[in-house]
Amino acid sequence: MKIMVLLFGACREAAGTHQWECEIEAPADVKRVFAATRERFPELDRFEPVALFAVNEEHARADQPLRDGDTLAIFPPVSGG
Amino acid sequence: MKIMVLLFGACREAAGTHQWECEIEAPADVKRVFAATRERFPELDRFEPVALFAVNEEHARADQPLRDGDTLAIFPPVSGG
Amino acid sequence: MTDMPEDIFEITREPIDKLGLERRLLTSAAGAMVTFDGVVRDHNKERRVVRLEYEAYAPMALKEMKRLGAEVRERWPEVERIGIIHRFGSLEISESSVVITVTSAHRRVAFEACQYAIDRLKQTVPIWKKEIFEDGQEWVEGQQPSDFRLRTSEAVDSEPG
Amino acid sequence: MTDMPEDIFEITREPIDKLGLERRLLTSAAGAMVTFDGVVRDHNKERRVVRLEYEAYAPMALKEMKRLGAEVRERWPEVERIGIIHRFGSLEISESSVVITVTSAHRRVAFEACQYAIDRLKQTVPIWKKEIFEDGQEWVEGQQPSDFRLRTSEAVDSEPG
Repeated sequence: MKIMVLLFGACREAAGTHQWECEIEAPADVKRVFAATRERFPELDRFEPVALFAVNEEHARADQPLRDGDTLAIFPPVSGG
Repeated sequence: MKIMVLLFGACREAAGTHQWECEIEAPADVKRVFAATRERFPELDRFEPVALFAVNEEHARADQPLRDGDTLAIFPPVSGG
Repeated sequence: MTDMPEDIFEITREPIDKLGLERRLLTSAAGAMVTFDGVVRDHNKERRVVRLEYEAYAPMALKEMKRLGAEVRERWPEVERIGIIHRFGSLEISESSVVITVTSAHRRVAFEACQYAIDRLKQTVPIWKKEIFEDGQEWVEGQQPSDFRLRTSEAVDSEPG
Repeated sequence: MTDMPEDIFEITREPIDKLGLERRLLTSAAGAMVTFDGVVRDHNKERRVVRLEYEAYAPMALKEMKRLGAEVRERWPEVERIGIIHRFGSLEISESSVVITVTSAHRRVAFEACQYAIDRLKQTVPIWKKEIFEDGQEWVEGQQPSDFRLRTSEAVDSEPG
């Protein structure tokens, strides 16, 4: 299955890209795709303890299952305002 | 001695005037001039329990002494804002 | 009572220039600006209000507004700027009667100081308002101040009427 | 998540039209309007800031702002209107990054709801800022959210790196 992965803020900057398409075998969840993303962009390893996630534009926990075609956003804690 | 008495808000409206000059024998304090003012404008009697005062543009208590030429303002609790 | 030269205290018959007030108060050290805008609403306790009439003891009101500004700065030294403009005269629905703006580096101080300022203004600044209804009018009753400086009625009460 | 049609939620690259926002939110039932304006300040922890760069996950940020508005209305049913505009892109000193306006009949609700909204926005709305100093740049570190909905790191921690 294919997951569109979006990166934001310091994660985007560290990876050097805003997005990539992750091919992964089902069943997958957020943390497996995050692991695959870190494998592809080892610069993201340092975000492992702090990263937050969103699936299809909704905040999500690391154990949330993913379906083919989902969009997973990976980002550091927000700092807007 | 002469005290300039100013009336505001519902006190002004009840008395039908914004100010009057009160002639009173020394020594005088706020409550004596207030009493003289109520004598002159009996419509002010109903404000006796609630009225507040200012002497020369500063909040004042009823027992504050007055000097010739002072300005005494008499008014209900404020309701600005 | 010393007022900081950059703070703004005004009492005016003209409509309040809120944006202008905010612009004049905004400094490069400010990270937060909180503004309270008191506007005339169309009802009070289920009764329809047509307009409000504000009466001020103008010179004393200005003094008290400056005193309030100094008091705010004493309580919150982190306040960057404070500005208070109160209007008087006849005000239509949705017109501003008072605008208070506080700036500071961080938002918490600006919120607290601004809320304190309007709470306090309603106790100490000599301004009165009358509600004009479709079928009558009525002075709004202010609260007896809790502040010792302003509490005078005990002394009066002890005198014969 | 239902957003009240009269509330305003926007995310924009353009300067925020604060006065316009306030005008659009002002209804005749409102007696109090409280506005928080977050502006870029020229320093952070003693270090001189030249400008800020805001990055947003725009469609999700808009959803979260609407959700926040609904949450505010649930907590404070007396809120008359709420509006939130967040800007992104490059912002100079004293420019507004976010403006939140709340109106209500009485001031207490407007103050509380406005302060809650900015506190919450800083936890839930996916926007990030980078400080540009004279001699470098640095992402501002956000707080780990206290909200269970957002807390995810435990689960990640339990996996081998």
